[in-house]
Amino acid sequence: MKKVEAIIRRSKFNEVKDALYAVGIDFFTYWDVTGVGNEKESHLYRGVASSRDIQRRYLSIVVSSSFEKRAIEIIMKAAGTGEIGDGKIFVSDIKEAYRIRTAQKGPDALN
Amino acid sequence: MKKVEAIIRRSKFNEVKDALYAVGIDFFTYWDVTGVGNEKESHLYRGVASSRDIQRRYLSIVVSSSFEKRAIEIIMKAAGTGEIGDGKIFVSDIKEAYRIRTAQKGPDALN
Amino acid sequence: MKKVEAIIRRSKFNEVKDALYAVGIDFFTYWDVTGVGNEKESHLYRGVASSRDIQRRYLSIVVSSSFEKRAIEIIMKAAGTGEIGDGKIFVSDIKEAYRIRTAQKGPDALN
Amino acid sequence: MEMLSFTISNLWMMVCIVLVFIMHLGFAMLEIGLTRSKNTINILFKNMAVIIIGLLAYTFMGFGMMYSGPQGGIFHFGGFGLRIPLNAGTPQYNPYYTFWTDFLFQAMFAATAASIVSGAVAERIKLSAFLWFSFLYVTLIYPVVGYWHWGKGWLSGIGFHDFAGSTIIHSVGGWAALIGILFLGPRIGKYNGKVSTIEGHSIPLATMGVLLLWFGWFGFNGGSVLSADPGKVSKVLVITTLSATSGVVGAFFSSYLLFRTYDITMVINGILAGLVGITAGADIMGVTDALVVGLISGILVVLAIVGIDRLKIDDPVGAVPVHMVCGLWGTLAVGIFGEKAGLKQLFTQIVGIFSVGIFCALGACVIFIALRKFIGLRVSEKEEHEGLDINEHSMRAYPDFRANQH
Amino acid sequence: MEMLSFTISNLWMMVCIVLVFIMHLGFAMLEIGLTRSKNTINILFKNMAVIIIGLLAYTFMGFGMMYSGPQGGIFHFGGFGLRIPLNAGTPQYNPYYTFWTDFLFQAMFAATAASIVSGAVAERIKLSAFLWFSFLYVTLIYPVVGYWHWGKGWLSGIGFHDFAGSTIIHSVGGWAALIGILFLGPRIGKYNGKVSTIEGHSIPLATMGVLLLWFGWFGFNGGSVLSADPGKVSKVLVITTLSATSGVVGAFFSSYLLFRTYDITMVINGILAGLVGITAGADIMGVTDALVVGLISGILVVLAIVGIDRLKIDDPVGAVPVHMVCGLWGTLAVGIFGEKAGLKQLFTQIVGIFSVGIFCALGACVIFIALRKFIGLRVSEKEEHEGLDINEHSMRAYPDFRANQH
Amino acid sequence: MEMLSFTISNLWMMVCIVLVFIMHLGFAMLEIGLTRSKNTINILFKNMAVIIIGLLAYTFMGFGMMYSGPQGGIFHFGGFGLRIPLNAGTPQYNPYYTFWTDFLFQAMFAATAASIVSGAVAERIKLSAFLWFSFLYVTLIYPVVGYWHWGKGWLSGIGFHDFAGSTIIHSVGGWAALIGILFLGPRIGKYNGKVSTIEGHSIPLATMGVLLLWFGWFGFNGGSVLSADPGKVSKVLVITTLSATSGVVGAFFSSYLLFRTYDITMVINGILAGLVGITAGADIMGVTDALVVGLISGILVVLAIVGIDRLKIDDPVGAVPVHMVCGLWGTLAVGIFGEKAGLKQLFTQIVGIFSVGIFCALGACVIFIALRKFIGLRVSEKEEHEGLDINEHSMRAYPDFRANQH
Ligand SMILES: Nc1ncnc2c1ncn2[C@@H]1O[C@H](COP(=O)(O)OP(=O)(O)O)[C@@H](O)[C@H]1O
Ligand SMILES: Nc1ncnc2c1ncn2[C@@H]1O[C@H](COP(=O)(O)OP(=O)(O)O)[C@@H](O)[C@H]1O
Ligand SMILES: Nc1ncnc2c1ncn2[C@@H]1O[C@H](COP(=O)(O)OP(=O)(O)O)[C@@H](O)[C@H]1O
Repeated sequence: MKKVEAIIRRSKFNEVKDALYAVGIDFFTYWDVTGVGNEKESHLYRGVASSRDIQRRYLSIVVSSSFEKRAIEIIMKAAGTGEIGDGKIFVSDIKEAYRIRTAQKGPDALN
Repeated sequence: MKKVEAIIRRSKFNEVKDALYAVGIDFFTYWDVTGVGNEKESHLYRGVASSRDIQRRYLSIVVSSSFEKRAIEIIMKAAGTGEIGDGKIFVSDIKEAYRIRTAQKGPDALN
Repeated sequence: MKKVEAIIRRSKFNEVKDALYAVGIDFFTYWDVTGVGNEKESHLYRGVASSRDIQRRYLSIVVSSSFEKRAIEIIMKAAGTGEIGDGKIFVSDIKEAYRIRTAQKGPDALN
Repeated sequence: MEMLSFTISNLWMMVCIVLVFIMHLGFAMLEIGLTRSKNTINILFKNMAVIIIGLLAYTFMGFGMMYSGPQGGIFHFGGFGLRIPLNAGTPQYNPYYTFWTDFLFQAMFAATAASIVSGAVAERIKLSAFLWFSFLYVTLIYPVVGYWHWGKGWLSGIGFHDFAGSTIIHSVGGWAALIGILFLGPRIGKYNGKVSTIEGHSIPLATMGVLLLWFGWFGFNGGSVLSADPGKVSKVLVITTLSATSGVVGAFFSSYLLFRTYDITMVINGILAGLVGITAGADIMGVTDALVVGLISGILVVLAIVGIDRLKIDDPVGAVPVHMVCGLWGTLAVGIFGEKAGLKQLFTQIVGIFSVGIFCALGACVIFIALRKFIGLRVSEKEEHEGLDINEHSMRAYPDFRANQH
Repeated sequence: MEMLSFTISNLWMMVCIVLVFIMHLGFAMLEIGLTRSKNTINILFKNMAVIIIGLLAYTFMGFGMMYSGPQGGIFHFGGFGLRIPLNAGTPQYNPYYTFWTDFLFQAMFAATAASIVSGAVAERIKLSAFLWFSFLYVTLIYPVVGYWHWGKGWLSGIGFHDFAGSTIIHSVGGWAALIGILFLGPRIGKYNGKVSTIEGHSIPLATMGVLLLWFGWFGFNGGSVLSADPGKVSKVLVITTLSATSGVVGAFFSSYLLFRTYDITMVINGILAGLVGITAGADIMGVTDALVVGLISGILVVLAIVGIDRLKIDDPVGAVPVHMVCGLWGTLAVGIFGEKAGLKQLFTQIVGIFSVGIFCALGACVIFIALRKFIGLRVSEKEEHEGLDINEHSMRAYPDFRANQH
Repeated sequence: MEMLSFTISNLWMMVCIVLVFIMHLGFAMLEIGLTRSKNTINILFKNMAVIIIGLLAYTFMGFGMMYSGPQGGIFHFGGFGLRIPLNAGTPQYNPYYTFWTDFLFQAMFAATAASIVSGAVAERIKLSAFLWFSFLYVTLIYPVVGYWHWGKGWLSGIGFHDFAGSTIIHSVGGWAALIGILFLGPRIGKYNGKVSTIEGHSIPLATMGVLLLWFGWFGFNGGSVLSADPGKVSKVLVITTLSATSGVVGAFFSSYLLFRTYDITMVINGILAGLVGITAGADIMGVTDALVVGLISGILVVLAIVGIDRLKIDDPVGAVPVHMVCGLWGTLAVGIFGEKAGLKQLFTQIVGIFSVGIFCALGACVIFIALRKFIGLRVSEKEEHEGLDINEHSMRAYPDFRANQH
């Protein structure tokens, strides 16, 4: 199993979610993070300009290895705008997965 | 060392925490996330019903490999209700761990 | 590639960030988490004392393997105070990385 | 003696000015409470601007247009700026209040009419378009309608009754809100395929807003007696309170029966519904009338919220149901309940409703068309997604809190 | 002349009505501020409902029960609905206020008594149980007690003194709060093994609530003079302010000495303590009396908060310490300080405290027992864990903010 | 007749007391809104303490020092405690208000002066140092200056005009704020290398605070007429409103021209600027004067905010620009606009500004030096990083929300 972690624009989240649903990936977990990278958010407060790190959404999707490619392709497509700040995808190994409710293990536990 | 990541109901957090403490796992990190999965939270706002992704708690526990099994069993037991939405546990490898304060490495750094 | 995850004091974040920038690590993602560990935050509310888990900052930095050591050293130095609660660093493998904007893969995608 | 009674009535009117003023805080809190946190600064900015624009526009033109015209007229231009009479501070100006009190009370009302629009068009209108709209509407439309009735123009001549402004204030705001929404279209994500919800980001602030509006309404209706007459004013306060109360009863039961839920946003809209509904007739209704008028207002507001949503008209705070629908209902109710009830009065009320409605709707259309042409009405899709705060104001309303943005 | 003085006093009373009204916003903000964000909508809903229930119940029965009875009596039923006298708006009804003013001022008070309970039972009571309780308590219990004293019933006959309601309002609410807590038991997690803390989710809103309550209290006590008598009213305002002030001093030093911390929730409870404590005797106390009464109130409230917690009585907002304990203390203080101080008066005050206490406590018990039987008092454990907002209202109070739920 | 007019004026003054009181809520909300959430409880605590300290200090010494001295004097000690005259509640004390009203109105003003300092020194001052400072400043400095002008001391003798306190209240607070900031230095992170921003954590609360301040200002300026004179009071309300309005215009356009952004914090500071600016001359300005004075105030406040920031003087809420700069400007404006305009008056105003400024600045310096020596002024670096709430109060203001702490 693989863990696909995607750090995307918050404004693209709904499109990514819909696209993942469309191929049957309707199990994942997400939260909001702050991204340090090329894109910044510029603020102007009481006459002083500053640039802040940007808010992003972090998706953590554990998929069976066969789904890995598909998930990545879909996210790349749905999250991209071509402008700086589209985000990253990182892939790593998951040794084991359990569904708490049923104690199922392995790929069966994923959805 | 293993990283045990558990995505559980927020309402079960205290029980899980107490259970982990009982076996001496009193070092971990947690945060709140949103879960896309079988369970949804139904809202009714100004006459319109909608279902929203549910708030969950994400526990990240790095344990020495010998503790892995115990941690998983305990979480399975304490977090379970038998109803849809009990959550998942994912296990992955950790190559190295450091305690910042003492510069200790490996399993010694974990607690 | 490696994922370096550091759980540090929030009050040390700016120093760590500046130190990482100084060696050219200006790409990472962070969020706030709650830490269960040796340090607690003591509260006193309406006459009752309690101790709460402490708020911490979680940094997730994916670096090419050659940068791993440097990143860890820098964080160790900038985040440390020598007092209980300085935090931890965990290192794990990343199989693949993608930049959404350009579809670049591998270490090229990291910055 | 005359001086003392002048001082007392003037004092009451000054208290009412202060109360009407704080309604602007009520509107601001209600509107931000029922919208998303990414647009909060923008809405606050609009609400602050509307107070200023309302007061200034009224100072420079509105007061003159509204109150210095001939009896029975249709339009009047009263010159620019305030014409301060020599007897401004004496009972010769008016036995119950000074020129200054008169002006300030009316100016606060004018600012209110503009505030109503703000919530309906929130989360998608361009700031500059909104500011221009408010300025033009308060300068050109509101004082004309105000003159028709309160300035002794033609509507007052035919016997139209609108005590504190169910039509003259609330429907004037409500019509502009409706036209604005129609021009703008719904917020992104509200009606893609099916009707979805965009929940308000702070129910506490919304609730606070409504209680502050109720608080201010004591001055709004209580001051509309235009004197401190003990019997009249205190009865108006009771009638106003009872209608608000039964507005909640109406909204609570109708929303519970329809959706089986205890929806607090419906309850607070029910309060406002009862208040708007009684505003036209608070001086001529009895206790039972007030309870019935309020009850129906409460039911109407729920039905209107649902109905408008079905029609894919996206009104985040319910401004149209509250101010337009209940404003019209309250105006009609004057012909059905209370001292003046009767077919002839009902007919007059309908004439008033239609003439004001058509004039305001047309006026709002003309202004919106012009603004669409010259500066555009709606923010870009990207701005709407990311929020107006960061895009139009380069700030965030709650930078210390981690948001669940949507 | 008579008419003018009537107009003035009536005007002051109307101002006080408006001030007392906004106390409901104060209660709402204080209560949500000191509880968790997962129950915020529920508490707001209860607070809004309580205003409506209080006003309506008082209209339909309470006012008649409380004010139309014979002198010296124990119970009186005044018929349903408002009996509007012919002289409702003239000085013949009362030289200082109209019938309408009278009714509305009293109705706002009635709604206040019910608000007090809401905070104490928060975060675990079923919404329907609370609504029924409020309705029954305001309809059946409060007007009886009110009649005893302010309606010229037996308590007023024996010389009991309770100026603006330390006993008649605050302890009436406080007793019901205490009984409610005892029936409900503590919130899950409050006393498992050891006493733990459940911190309020918004100290700013709690603080705002208390300042709004103080603001409203100027009307609560100032209006209880029942005229605009300059000397009396302005002295009452000073006395009230000084007691609130020294209430903070008492609460600050006692909490600092006990816990070595600057606890703002103790400070704001100290304000309320001082206000409740002086409410019984604000008309007959001097400056020093007020300072002492307030100081003791402030100390008492801290001791009571700690003591009640030790007894595992879980009162999230401190309603019992503030309204019951300080209400009783304030009533007693009339026999110890100020113009009426004396053993005989002290004894009369004790009689009043006990008779009101027993009647209210019994009444509350009967109602809670009946409700427990018919609809149940407490939400399920799952609902309490997840929060009442999502379970009873299908909404969240702050959907845009990421919560640290606990 | 005399009694009636006494009752009316006294009634108005009591209304104004209540309005001035709620300004403290306004200050509290503004200050927490413009600072970080980790210091919120600390700021609220300071604001609550300042009300109490202000009221008590004024009771024990201030009122006597300020109002019982001889004409034309420089310093007077009036004894401890309130000296209640025999005619406290009658027109013999004063034809327009009772002793009690007089005292309470003045006491609320005193508390206001202390509130102003709180925001400027926020997020880094030690709580105990601030409490001692407030106590000493309100006891020793403010009443002396107040005596000079309102107590008929030497400043009033030379014809200095300061209607409601642009100098006597606002600049007194503003000078202390400036000196406090200079002693404390900037917050960590504000000027490391370059000027950076530390954004306020709740723009809604800040905006609410300003509207509440405006609301209270109707009482602040309206009450300073010291009677209910219809012409005078109502004109003051209009003049005050117009200046606030044009203050926004000035702040809006100047900040837009400088930064090309719609900065709501500048707009709300513009309101306050207009209000402070007109406070000295609200009784003697005409409509156009008010508009011009407000406009300039609005421009000045923006320039001052930017200028002060350039000088690395860290004033989180803009207390110095608003209260000191606009307070001075408003005082000067009395010599330039309105009924008293003239070189001689301008000169007198300058004398007043300087003498008050020097006395206050020196007084504040002495107090701060003493406090620095005995208890220290600033929290430790660690406390400042982690927030004052958890360190000085062992609590968090918003424990249920996940913070983006910085
Ligand atoms: N090496 C990294 N480790 C962790 N997160 C990263 C890394 N590089 C980028 N990110 C995340 O991805 C986001 C997008 O990257 P950014 O540099 O802004 O744009 P782009 O990918 O288009 O160059 C960043 O805000 C940050 O959250
Ligand atoms: N493949 C996955 N990757 C990441 N998170 C997942 C995955 N599957 C489930 N989750 C998380 O687990 C939670 C519980 O899953 P859910 O489907 O609701 O219940 P159950 O596990 O009982 O079937 C989800 O809300 C989601 O946060
Ligand atoms: N085994 C672990 N797994 C995950 N997070 C951990 C683990 N051990 C410690 N942490 C995190 O590191 C933080 C710092 O640890 P703590 O025990 O307080 O101090 P120290 O590292 O100085 O002993 C904790 O608050 C927790 O968030």
